[in-house]
Amino acid sequence: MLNKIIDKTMSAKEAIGKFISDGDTIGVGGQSIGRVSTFLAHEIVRQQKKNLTLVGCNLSLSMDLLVGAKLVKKTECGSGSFERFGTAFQWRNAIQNNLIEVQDYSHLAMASRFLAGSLGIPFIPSKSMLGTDLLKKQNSNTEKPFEITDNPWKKNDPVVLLPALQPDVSIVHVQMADKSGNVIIEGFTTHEPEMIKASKKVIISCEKLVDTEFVKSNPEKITIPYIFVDAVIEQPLGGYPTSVYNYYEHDSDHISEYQQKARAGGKEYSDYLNKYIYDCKSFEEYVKKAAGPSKIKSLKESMLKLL
Amino acid sequence: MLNKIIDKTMSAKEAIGKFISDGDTIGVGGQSIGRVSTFLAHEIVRQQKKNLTLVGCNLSLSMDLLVGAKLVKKTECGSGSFERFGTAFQWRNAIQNNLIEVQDYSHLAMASRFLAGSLGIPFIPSKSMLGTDLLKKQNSNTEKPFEITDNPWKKNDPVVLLPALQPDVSIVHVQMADKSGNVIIEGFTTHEPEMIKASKKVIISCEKLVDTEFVKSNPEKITIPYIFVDAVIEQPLGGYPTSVYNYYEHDSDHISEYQQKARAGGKEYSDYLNKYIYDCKSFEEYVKKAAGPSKIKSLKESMLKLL
Amino acid sequence: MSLRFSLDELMVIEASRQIEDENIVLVGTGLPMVASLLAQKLHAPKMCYVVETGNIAPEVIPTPTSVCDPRVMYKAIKHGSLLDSLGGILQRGLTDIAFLGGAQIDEYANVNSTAIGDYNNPKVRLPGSGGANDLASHAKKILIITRHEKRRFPKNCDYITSPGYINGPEGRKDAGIVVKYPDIVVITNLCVMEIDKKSGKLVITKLMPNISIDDVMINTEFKPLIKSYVNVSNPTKKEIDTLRKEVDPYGVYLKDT
Amino acid sequence: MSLRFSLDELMVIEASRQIEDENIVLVGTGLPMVASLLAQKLHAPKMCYVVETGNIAPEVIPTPTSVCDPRVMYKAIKHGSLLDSLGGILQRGLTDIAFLGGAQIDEYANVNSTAIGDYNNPKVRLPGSGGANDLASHAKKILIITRHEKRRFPKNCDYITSPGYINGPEGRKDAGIVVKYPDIVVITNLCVMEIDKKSGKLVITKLMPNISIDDVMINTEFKPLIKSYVNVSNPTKKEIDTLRKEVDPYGVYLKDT
Repeated sequence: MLNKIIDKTMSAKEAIGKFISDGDTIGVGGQSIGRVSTFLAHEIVRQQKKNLTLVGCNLSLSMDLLVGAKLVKKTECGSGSFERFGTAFQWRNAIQNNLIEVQDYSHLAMASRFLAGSLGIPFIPSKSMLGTDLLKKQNSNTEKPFEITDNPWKKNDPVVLLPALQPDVSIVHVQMADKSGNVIIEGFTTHEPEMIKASKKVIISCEKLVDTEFVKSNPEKITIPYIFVDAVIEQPLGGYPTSVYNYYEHDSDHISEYQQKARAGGKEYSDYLNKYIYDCKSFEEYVKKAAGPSKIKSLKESMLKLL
Repeated sequence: MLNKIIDKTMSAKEAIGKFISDGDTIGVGGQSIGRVSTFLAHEIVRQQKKNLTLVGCNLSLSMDLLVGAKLVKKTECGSGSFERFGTAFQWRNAIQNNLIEVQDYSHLAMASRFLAGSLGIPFIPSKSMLGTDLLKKQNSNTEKPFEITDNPWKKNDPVVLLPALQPDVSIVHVQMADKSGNVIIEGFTTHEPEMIKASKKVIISCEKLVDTEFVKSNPEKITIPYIFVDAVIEQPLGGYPTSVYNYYEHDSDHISEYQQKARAGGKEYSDYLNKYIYDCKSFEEYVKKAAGPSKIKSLKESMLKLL
Repeated sequence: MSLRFSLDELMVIEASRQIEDENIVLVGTGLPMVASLLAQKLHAPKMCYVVETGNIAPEVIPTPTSVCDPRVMYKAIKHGSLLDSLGGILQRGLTDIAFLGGAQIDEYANVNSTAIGDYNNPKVRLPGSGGANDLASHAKKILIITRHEKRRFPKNCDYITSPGYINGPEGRKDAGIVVKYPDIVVITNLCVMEIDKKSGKLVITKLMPNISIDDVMINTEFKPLIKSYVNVSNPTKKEIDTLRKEVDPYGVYLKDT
Repeated sequence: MSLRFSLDELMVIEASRQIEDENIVLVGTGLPMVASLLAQKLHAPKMCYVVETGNIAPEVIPTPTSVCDPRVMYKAIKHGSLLDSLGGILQRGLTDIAFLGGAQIDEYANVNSTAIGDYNNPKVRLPGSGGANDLASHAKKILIITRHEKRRFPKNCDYITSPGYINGPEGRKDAGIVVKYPDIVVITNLCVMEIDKKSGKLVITKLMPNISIDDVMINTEFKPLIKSYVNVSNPTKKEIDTLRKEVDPYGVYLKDT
C-alpha cells in the first residue's frame, strides 16, 4: 500500500542521538572486511555512547573501533576477525586485559538467536557447540547464555537451547533503501536479515537512496520491508574501508594502517582515533584523509570489473 | 559453480514412481485456490500410492483428491479450506466418519515445524496455541504432537515445543525452474520455502522451464537452490484449476463443480475421479475436458490484466 | 437523513473505524479485507496490509476473493512466506490489528473454527484454525466481524480454536499467551461488543440503528454484559461512497440497499 | 620426474583429492578455497561451493581473499544469509565436506581457535569460533589443511572450540553431536593424518615425499598413531598446471617453486 510514504530519512547525528542510549545492546552489521557499518560506528564514537553491549557474528572494524574508544562493556559474537588482516586487535587487547566481558558463541548460534528474536519465540534449539568448551568455559560475569535439555522426541539426545536476542538498536550499512526504510542488500547478507528483524530499533545507512516506485517494481530485491526500520541515512562510501558489493572493493592500505595502529595500541591508536574520527567534521573528511579521490575511484573500478 | 548442470528433468510418472512409496509423509504445496499441485496429485492418484500422511498449512484440492481417492491415513495441517468455495468436503467427510486420523495445528505452528526441519533442529518453540483446545483435545491415535515446557529464561512462561517435520517427499507446483532444480516462486510462497528445504526429496512441477543462465543472472529471483530438489517436470497449467500468479487465474466453474461432487460424495464423486483422472491419459486431457482452450485463454488474460 | 444503507454496510464501516493510521493489519479476504481497505482509503492512508500467505503492503486491487488472489499481490513491497507474516510480523509482536471469523464465539470471545460437536466424533468438521489461532494469540487488538445469529454465540464453544480471554480476565496470562490483555471487538449487524477487562467477558457497547438490547439478547445464546452503550454512528456519505465505489465496486461482498 | 613443486602445493593438491564430484563443500577462503576450486576444475566439476556468508554455488573468480569478497559472489545461484548456509545447509545435514583451520589441533582432532592459555585470563585471545564449531559439528567429512609446526599439535587444546572426536571413539556420540563418526583428515606439508575410528585419535596415513615418520614426530607434540602408511602421490602435470595457472594465477596463496 504505502499510499503515503513515511519518511524516515534523517542525519546520522540525529539517528544515533535519538535511538541509542548508554547501556544499549547494539546489533552490528557487516562481516570481516565486507559491508561494515563504519559510518554509523564513527558517529557512535563521536557521540560517546557508553557501556554498550555489541552483538553479531563476525565483528571486525565497527566492534574494534567501539572497543578501542572504550565504549563497550561486553561483546556477544562468533568471532573478532579481519581474516587475512588479522584478529580484531583492540578487542583482543581488551579481553587479554579483562577490560570487557565476552560471551562466545558459534556463528550459527548467534544467527539462531537472532532468528528466535525475529520470530518472537523466547529461545531456539541448536545442535552446534555440543561437547566443546563453548558450553563449558564461561566468562565469569555472563548471565545464563544457554541451557542444555533433553529432546522430548528422542532418548539420549541432548539439545542446546539458546536465548532469543533482540538488540535495542541495530546499525547496518546497505546498498540501497528508500525513504520509508525498505532495504535492499546485494551479495552476501550474513546475519543481518535475522538481526534486523529481531531488533527493537534499526538504523540503516545506504550507498544510494532509491525511489519507492523502484522498490514496488522489484519486490524480489527487497531484503527487509520498511516496517522493521526506523531511520535511513544516505551515505555513499558509508562502508569504507571495507567492501560494498556492486559499489567498491575494500581498501587494503587503510585496513592495514588501522590494524597496525590497533595492534600497537596506546598513543598510536589514540592518534588514529583523533586523526580519523574526533578531528573530522564528517565521514567524508575521514574518507578524504584516509583514501582520497583517486584511491576511491580505483576501488570502485576494481569492483566493477568483478561484476 | 554448476559448471555442469545436473539434469533432474523427468516425467511425473517417473518422479512419483521413483520417489514416493506407500506410507510416506507427503509435503503438499499451494494454499486454498492458489498454486495447488494438482498435476502431481493426479499422478499420485493414478499410481495409487497408499497410506499417505499429508502435511502442509492450508491444504485444499490436492489433499481432498487424495483423501477422496482413499489414499490417506492421516493429515497434519492448519486447515482444509477452499475459502469462499467451502470446506475440503471429502476431507471433512473422512473425519466425520473416522476414516482418517487428523492432527490439528495452527498455520504458524506448521510453518515453524517445517522451519525446524529445514534447519536440522529437533524441535522449535512457539507461543501460539496456548490456552486452546489445540493443546488439549487430541485425536486418539496421534503421537506426541507437542510438549509444553518452561522458558528457562523467564519464570511462569510456558512455551509450546513443536517437533521438527521433514516430509519424505514434497510436491510443489511453481512458476519456473531450471533443469537442475533451481526454483523460482512468484507472488505468495506460503509454507513452501521452509517445507521444501525440510524435505528429504522434492518433486517440482513448473509452468516454464528456464535456462540456468537466466537463473544465474537473477539470484534474487531464486526461491530454492537446486541442492534441495530431486525432480523437475515442466507442466504448463499444472496448478489448474487453481491460480498461478503471473500465469492464470483460478477457474471458479471447475472448482465449484469439484466442490459440488466432493460434498455429494458417493457415486457423484467417483464419477468425477473417473472422468477427470482415471479416464484421462494425461493431465492435458483433464484440462481439456474441464475447461477447454477458450476458457483457459480467458483465465490467462484475466491474470495478465492484474499484473 | 436520506442516506440509505444496510446494516451489513454499517457493520463493515464500523469495523473500519477501529483501524488507526500506520496500523499494521493482518487480514485475509472477505469482510475484514473490505473494512481495512475502507479504513485505508478514509482515515488510515499509511496502514500496512499484511496477508498470511506472505504478501506485505500490497496496493490491493478491488476485489480479492482469496488470500492467494493476485489482487492482494499487486505492487507488494515483498512477497514473503507464511513464516514471514505469521512468525516474523505477527508472533514477533508487530501486528496492531488482526481480523478473525468463526462458527462459534463465546462470552469470553473464544472462537471455534474446528468442529461442531465432539472433536473426536464431530457432527460437523470445520476447516480448522488456519492462521486464526496465531492471530488471536499475538495481535494487539482483535476484530471479529460476523452476522448476528444465535447459534454463532453459544455459552461455550464446542472447541476453542482461537483464544479470547479463555475463562476470565487472567485467562490469557495464566495460559502463557504473550499479549495478555488485548482489546477484542465483535462487530455484528446488530451491535458492537467489546471485552470488559475486569470480567474478561463481552459487553455490549454499541447498538446498530433501530436495534434494541432485546434484539441482541434474543439472538445471543450467552448473556452479554450490559453497561453503558451508545448507538453506532450512521455512515457518512463519504464512507458509503468510498465503500460502494472504490472498495467493493462490483458488490462482491456487499449489495447496496 | 622433472616436475618441480613445493610441499605447500602438494598439500593443497592432496586436499583437493579428498573432494568427490557433486559434493557440497562449505568453505571460506585461503588454502581450503584453493583446494576446492582445484578439485572442481580437475575431477569434481559438479561440486557445489557454499560460503558461510550466504553465497550458494558461485562461479568463483580467482583469487578471493575473504568470505565477503565479490569473487565468491559471481554468478551465485543465490545470495542468502549465514542462516541459510550454516543452518539450512550445514546443520540440516547437507554438507559433505567442510574445511577447518585453527591455532591448535590435538590428538582427537579437536581444534582451538579461541584462546591460548586460560580462557578467562588468556595469554593470547584468538578470533573465536566463527563458523568453525558449526562446520566441525555438522559436516560429514572434515578437512584441515595446516602447515606442520610443533606448537600447532599439542597433546590437549587449551580450549576446544570445534569438536574432533573430543576424548575417544564415542566422544561425539556421548556429547549428542548428530554426525557421530565423521571422517577427519589433517593434511600438512609433512604428512596426512586421519581419524582412527577405533581410538578416535589421529593416525598417520601418508607421508609427503622425502619426509620420514621421525620428521613428523619431531614436529608434533602429541604422539600420532602409526599403522600402515603410504606416500602422498606426486602431483601430476595437470594438477600443478591447473593450480598455478587457473586457481591461484597471481600466487596469492602459493608461490611456485
